[in-house]
Amino acid sequence: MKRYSVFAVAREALRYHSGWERAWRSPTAKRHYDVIIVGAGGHGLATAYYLGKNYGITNVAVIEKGWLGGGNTGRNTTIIRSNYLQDPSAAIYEKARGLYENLSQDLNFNVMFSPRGVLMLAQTQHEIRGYQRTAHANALQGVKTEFVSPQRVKEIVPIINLDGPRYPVLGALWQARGGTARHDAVAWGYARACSDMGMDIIQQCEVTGVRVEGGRVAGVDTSKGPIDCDKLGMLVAGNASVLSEMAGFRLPMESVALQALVSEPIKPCMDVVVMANTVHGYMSQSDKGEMVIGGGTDGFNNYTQRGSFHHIEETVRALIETFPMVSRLKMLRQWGGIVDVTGDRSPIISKTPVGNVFVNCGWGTGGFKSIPGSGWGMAELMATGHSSLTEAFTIDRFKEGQFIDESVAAGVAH
Amino acid sequence: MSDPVSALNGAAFSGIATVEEAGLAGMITLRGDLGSKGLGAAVKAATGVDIPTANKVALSDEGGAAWMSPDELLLMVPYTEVEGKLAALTEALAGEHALAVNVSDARAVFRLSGDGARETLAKVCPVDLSAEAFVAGQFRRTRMAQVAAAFWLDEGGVFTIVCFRSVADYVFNLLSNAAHPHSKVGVY
Amino acid sequence: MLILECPYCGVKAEESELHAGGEAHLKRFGPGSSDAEFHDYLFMRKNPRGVHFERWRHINGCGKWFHAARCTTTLEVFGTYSAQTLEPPQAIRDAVSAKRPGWSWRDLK
Amino acid sequence: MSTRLAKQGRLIDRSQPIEFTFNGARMSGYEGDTLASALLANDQMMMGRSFKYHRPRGVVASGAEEPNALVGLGNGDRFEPNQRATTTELFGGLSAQSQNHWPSLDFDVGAINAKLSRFLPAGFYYKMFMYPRSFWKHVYEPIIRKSAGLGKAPDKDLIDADHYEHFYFFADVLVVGGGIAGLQAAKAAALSGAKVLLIEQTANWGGRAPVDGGTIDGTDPEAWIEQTLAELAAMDNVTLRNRCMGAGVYDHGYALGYERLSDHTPGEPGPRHRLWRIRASQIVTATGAIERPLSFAGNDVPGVMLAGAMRDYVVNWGVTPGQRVVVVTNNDDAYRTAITLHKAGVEVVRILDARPAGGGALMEEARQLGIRVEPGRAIAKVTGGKRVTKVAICAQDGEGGAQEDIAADAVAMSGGWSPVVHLWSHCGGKLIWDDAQAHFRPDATRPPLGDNGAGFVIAAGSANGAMDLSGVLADATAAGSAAAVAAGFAAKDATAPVTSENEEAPMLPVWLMPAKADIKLRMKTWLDYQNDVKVSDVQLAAREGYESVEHTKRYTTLGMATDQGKLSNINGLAVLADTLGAKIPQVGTTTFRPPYTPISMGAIGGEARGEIFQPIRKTPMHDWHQANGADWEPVGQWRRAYAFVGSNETVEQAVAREVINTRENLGLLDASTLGKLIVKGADAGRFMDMMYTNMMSNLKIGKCRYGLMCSENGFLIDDGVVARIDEDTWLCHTTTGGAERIHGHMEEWLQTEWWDWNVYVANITEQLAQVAVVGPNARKVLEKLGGMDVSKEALPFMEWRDGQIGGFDCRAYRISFSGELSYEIAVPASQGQAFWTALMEAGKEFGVMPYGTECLHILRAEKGFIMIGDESDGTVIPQDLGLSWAISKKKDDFLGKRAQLRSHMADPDRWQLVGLETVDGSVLPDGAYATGNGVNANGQRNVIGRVTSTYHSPTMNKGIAMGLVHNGRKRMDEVIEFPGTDGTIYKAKIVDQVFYDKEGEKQNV
Repeated sequence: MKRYSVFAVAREALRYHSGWERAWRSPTAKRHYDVIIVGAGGHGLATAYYLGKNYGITNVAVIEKGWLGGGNTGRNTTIIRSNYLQDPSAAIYEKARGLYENLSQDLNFNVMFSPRGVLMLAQTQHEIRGYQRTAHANALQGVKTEFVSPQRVKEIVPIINLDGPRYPVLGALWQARGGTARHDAVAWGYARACSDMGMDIIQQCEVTGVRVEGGRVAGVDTSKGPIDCDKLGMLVAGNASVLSEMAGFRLPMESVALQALVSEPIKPCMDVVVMANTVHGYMSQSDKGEMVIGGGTDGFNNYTQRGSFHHIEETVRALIETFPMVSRLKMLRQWGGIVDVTGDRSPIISKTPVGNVFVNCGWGTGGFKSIPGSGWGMAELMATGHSSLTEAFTIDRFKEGQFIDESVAAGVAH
Repeated sequence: MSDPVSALNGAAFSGIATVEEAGLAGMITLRGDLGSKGLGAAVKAATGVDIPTANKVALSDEGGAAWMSPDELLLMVPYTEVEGKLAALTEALAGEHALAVNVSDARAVFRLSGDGARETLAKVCPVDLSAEAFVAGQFRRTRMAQVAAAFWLDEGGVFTIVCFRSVADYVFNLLSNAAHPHSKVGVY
Repeated sequence: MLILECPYCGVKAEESELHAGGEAHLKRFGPGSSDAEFHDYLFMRKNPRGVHFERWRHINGCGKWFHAARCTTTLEVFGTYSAQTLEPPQAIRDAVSAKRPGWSWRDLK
Repeated sequence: MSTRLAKQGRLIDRSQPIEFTFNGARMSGYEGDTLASALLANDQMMMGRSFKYHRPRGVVASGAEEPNALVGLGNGDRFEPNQRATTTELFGGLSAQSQNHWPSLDFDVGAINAKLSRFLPAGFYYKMFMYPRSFWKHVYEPIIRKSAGLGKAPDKDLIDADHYEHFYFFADVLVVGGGIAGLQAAKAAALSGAKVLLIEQTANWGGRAPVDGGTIDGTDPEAWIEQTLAELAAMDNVTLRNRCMGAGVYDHGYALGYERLSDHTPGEPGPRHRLWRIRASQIVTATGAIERPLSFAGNDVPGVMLAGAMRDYVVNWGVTPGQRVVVVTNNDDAYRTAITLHKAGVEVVRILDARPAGGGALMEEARQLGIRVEPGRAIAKVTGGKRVTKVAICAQDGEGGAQEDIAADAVAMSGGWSPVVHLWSHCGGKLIWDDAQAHFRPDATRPPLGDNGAGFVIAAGSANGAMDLSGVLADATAAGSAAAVAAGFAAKDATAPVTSENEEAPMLPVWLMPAKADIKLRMKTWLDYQNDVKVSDVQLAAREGYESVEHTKRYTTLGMATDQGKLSNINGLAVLADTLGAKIPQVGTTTFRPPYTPISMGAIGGEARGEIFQPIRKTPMHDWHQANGADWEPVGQWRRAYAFVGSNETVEQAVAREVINTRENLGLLDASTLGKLIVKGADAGRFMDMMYTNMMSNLKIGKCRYGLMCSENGFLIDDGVVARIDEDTWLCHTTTGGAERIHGHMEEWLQTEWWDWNVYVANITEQLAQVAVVGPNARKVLEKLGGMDVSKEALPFMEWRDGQIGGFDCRAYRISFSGELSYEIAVPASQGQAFWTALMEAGKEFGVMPYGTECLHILRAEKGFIMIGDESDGTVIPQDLGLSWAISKKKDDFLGKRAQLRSHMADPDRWQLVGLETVDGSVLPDGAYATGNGVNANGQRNVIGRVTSTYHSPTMNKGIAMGLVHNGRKRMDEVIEFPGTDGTIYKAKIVDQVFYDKEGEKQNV
């Protein structure tokens, strides 16, 4: 693989960039792989990458029905944080955040991880207690966060209005090393690295069936023909239910639309990510200058990648209340993604009733920030049969009544 | 007993439409079998009207009844007579499965009148308020911006709006804002 | 922004007047049921690409819960009906069959 | 130079001059000008700088598709960045600033990027800036951010001086676009009697037709437009709205209209924008077409303009962008521009027609006028820095070896026209590729589907690919009638007007000019003007494997600028397809998302700001609290007094005072927010037994019982005191947040599970004002007010009575959440304030003081009572809280019972509620966790418990707390450690959670 660097760019410039090679090959599928990963989104590609990097498993195919990174990886609001309350969540999100710190160097692809800091506003007494609880938990989980005063909030975010008539800002949970990254680049960087390890990324290839023989999967049928495998990993946000039914088991999950929007680009005016959960809105500014804004999910099953406009209205008015100047900006584009939501709104990363099939799904609104940690743990689970990062996220927890509920500390997962 | 006071003491605003708090009104929530003869008679006795059909209000000089749902009516009676009417109702309905409770103080009532009344309401309610679509005698429970509300239109072209007492301030400010003197839409 | 006709009051309500309540026709399992039965009752939800029977409440309206048959990929509404039924009534099933031949739900076709 | 012409300008009123400023310079225009036309009239061709290379940018279009001419508009609390000059109506005093440059438009340091452009190809930032790691956040990113972004951000303290509103409108047929197609479609639909709404984004009706010529029904288009408009205005089933853009189409016939009421008259009273929330049975998109640029080197130099736009400036505003104009085209339409310019006295130095055989009738007309036309020719390169100076001509079918240089100051280009398919596509409408016109147009067989599964959008006119006058009007007529029929109206035979115009020769797709342009030229050939995406960038992306159109878009940022690719998408797709050796339809388009052009956040937020941002619920005593020092706390939508703060004390001091006074004398709490639900019916008892974990059916009339509610999943969701009113009636108190939630919860079970049970529920929360009268003197003050017997005998603990107190009809409950002698008294809400006042008066001699929620919390914590939301958080079951006594063993079912039998919940080895007492009397920090030994498999400290409530107890003058501790009830007196976030380790002893009056004597006197 030709390494990327400022020198490479300069060298290529002299020959009008005629010498760049493909970021990833587009091979035709072999008949058999040790591992097939369904879904070339961030989670699928990261899983493949760590299977190769950590366990030397490189006879891997990553199958994608559309184009790689084209699902929720390419349509989220790129927030990265790990200030979660429950131990299992904090563990996997902090693992992910830590990996993000070095991901550009690791992949030799600039994913623009920007640890600019994430601020979660406390606007009720209940939220204050919730975030103070989270801060205490984080301290013991090795996650660096602190509860900061309204004055500190104003220093960090000059455009904020601390005393809106409805919900004054009473403080905030601050994670200085949280931030954002360039979402497409994460998928592309992993894809390039996987391809470089000899893995096959097969796009425009839809899985039409899963062949299960004697309680084990033998392979998958695809729009490009049958492919066999020893192990199968399913990482297909928005399609997990459909795929699992092909394999003969069901998942405790529903798919709903989540929406986001961006403003027109303006010069830098906000250097951090701010989340206001009481009024349901969050915002950051992309490197291009757009204000990137996200809100809540629809309440009904939906596969259209379109949401209802009243959610956009709720989010925007919340942000105008929190950042009055937003009122003079314009919405450039709105879009939706399909997220899978489980019974406790935490993901499932688990073995399945089908022996050699593994599933990673149900990230709800937390998918992007977890990609490297999710891939790391999923790879460990698939390679060794066990991962401390993922064990709490088993499917069985719902039977036992042992939930991983993040909503308890006012911290809505976004 | 001291004099009862309504939520806003008769506040009023005038723009493209006139918004007035109507003061205390006697109101009874009645749940039961709207098809039963006994209930029909009891309602007639209490309000002087027959049970209205779905999404309609029936009005008389001494009160009226609004169709809230297939098993619920909102009865309107003079404020000072609520307890008496309630007792009579309960008495009359003793035999059947029904529930009647006084909700007079749980509500705030507004009158919305003037040329801009339809447009004012159409700014905050997802309802077709054109003259063809919303006619006198019609009753609608819906969302008014961010709170639940119900309203009907009378022969005089006046809307009567009912909401919860605790949000009377919000609804008054909301309607006053929507009735801004320079905000006529010009379609109704 | 969906519109659904409430079968109780006949109002064509828009989504902001409604509250979505998830899969319809769930059978309650209480004490005496197996862990598996109880788990499926609480958490296992149909999540089809296509015909979905679901619950809605006309919350900013007559307050009644009702059921809807809806397509999750086109958002087409085949019909709405009473919440006091254990399975989709024949009329609704016919409406679905007319638009989505070959659909199935539990043991219904 | 660009100047105002002596004649022409159908939209301007030369008798109404207007003064305005651009970058501080005073300029003048006329009523009817856009900012763009006025700037051109003042020879201000250069209007901005590009995003990446900071190249000089001039206006290229005349409407919504403009990517370059963006300015900051207005001052102070009305400043707004990124306003399109082409859609900004000129008004007196307008002040505009150009964007994305420093220090000035003419001299911009950022322009260095242009010099370096060769080193900054598509996606260069993915390949560098990686070392050293820390430099990204601290060096590279700040530089990139500063140079990126367009307009200046509004001031950090800006509070929008304008207000906004929404408006719901219902129509049978919504027609978007007020050009001749929209007018004709609206007319056709309206004739059937359908209710029609016609909206037009600009201030003027008629669209391009008056500029493009021809005749309709024997008259010129302008006359036909006026007449049709008059006809529509006269129909009372038609609503017309200009300055109202169709912003988006959503599911089930929902559409957004973005009406700009006072952008052209800023400061005028009334709303600035009105967002129309339209629900239509059918939507006709008569949104017109957008001209495509041609891809030749230097096509971004100021002075290079779309041919149609240049024609608009001459005909509509009497402005010519140049004096010596070269016209370059692949179709006949551009000849209209040449002819128009010529007739306006502007020199058209050459028409370069890429088609080997040139054009048709229009070409002949141009030749007749003596304009030199060269078929098969192309532009090799346009030179000029801030203005076109020279055009190098070559053969289209070649590498670009220039054959002639012509001096010129403007270039009019036309690459053909693309239908505006955005609104058709927003909700899933599909497109087909039209080879003849070389554009995507709506595929009528695959429209967006409505709630009934049928299509609800119909495209009309040039938005549907009909490119000539007769075609447009015929298509519009059909579309209007079809929409009416689909909306359920009988079709009236609307007839399309008779038209005449020049026959046009077929256009020739030209995606690169010249066809074999070399890399040096391709690196200067722009596709996306604002984002600086060039032909070479798209080709690089394709070579690197970014083959999907979405990959290419995201890798190069093609089409991601504020114009969302209105000019660049098709040209970019064509280059991508060509590079991949694929056909354009195979490559496909990116997804069209709302809004059509950016709409203000203010309009989206609507009225919901300031006081009416969200409802604030107020109790009947709210104003009194406000007037008496209430320090407010939002609880759900309610406002409750956290404490009543005196003039010379802190909030903390006030809370302590309230606690002591309530314990020693008399305290009043406004408990009106607590939910009150009536449950009545023959089956009410069994229903209550299902809702509550306790047995409620056997509660005696006149008595009260504390009850718990769990979700079906087993978790504690609410608690409160239940009173048995009569044989078949119960009254349930819920938490403040619980009234609506629990009412809904009950209705849900009654309607969807036990619909055969005879139970009615009513929420009477707001009917009553409820006051907690608490403290040793509670009975004294009630007895002083007089009325019902409130003695221990007549009204024992945990019972209720109806009666009168001080003349107020009331219901008195003898319940206590504080451990003191306590009554809760409910009176009609309309009497609440009077009753409260009476209590305050009568209570003076007994040391009465009001108290707030924090005092309430401390009182209950001292007494060891749990608080929903503190001790419970959605993951806690009653058993954890030592409330097993409130879980009936006799009942074979209640909500949550089955769940609590699951292995994890039935496990005795859980965290249990205990009291916590710091060894040094200090206060445990809120939310602190207790640490066990070692770390878990993920390296996290093992924890054995956490604080759920913690306060300084004024009564005991020490810190008290409750917490959940692993096997806590078996570990009494054990001292455990709670690390604070400040590094301190707090040591606390596990004790009984009841700190105050363990025997319960005080509440039972």
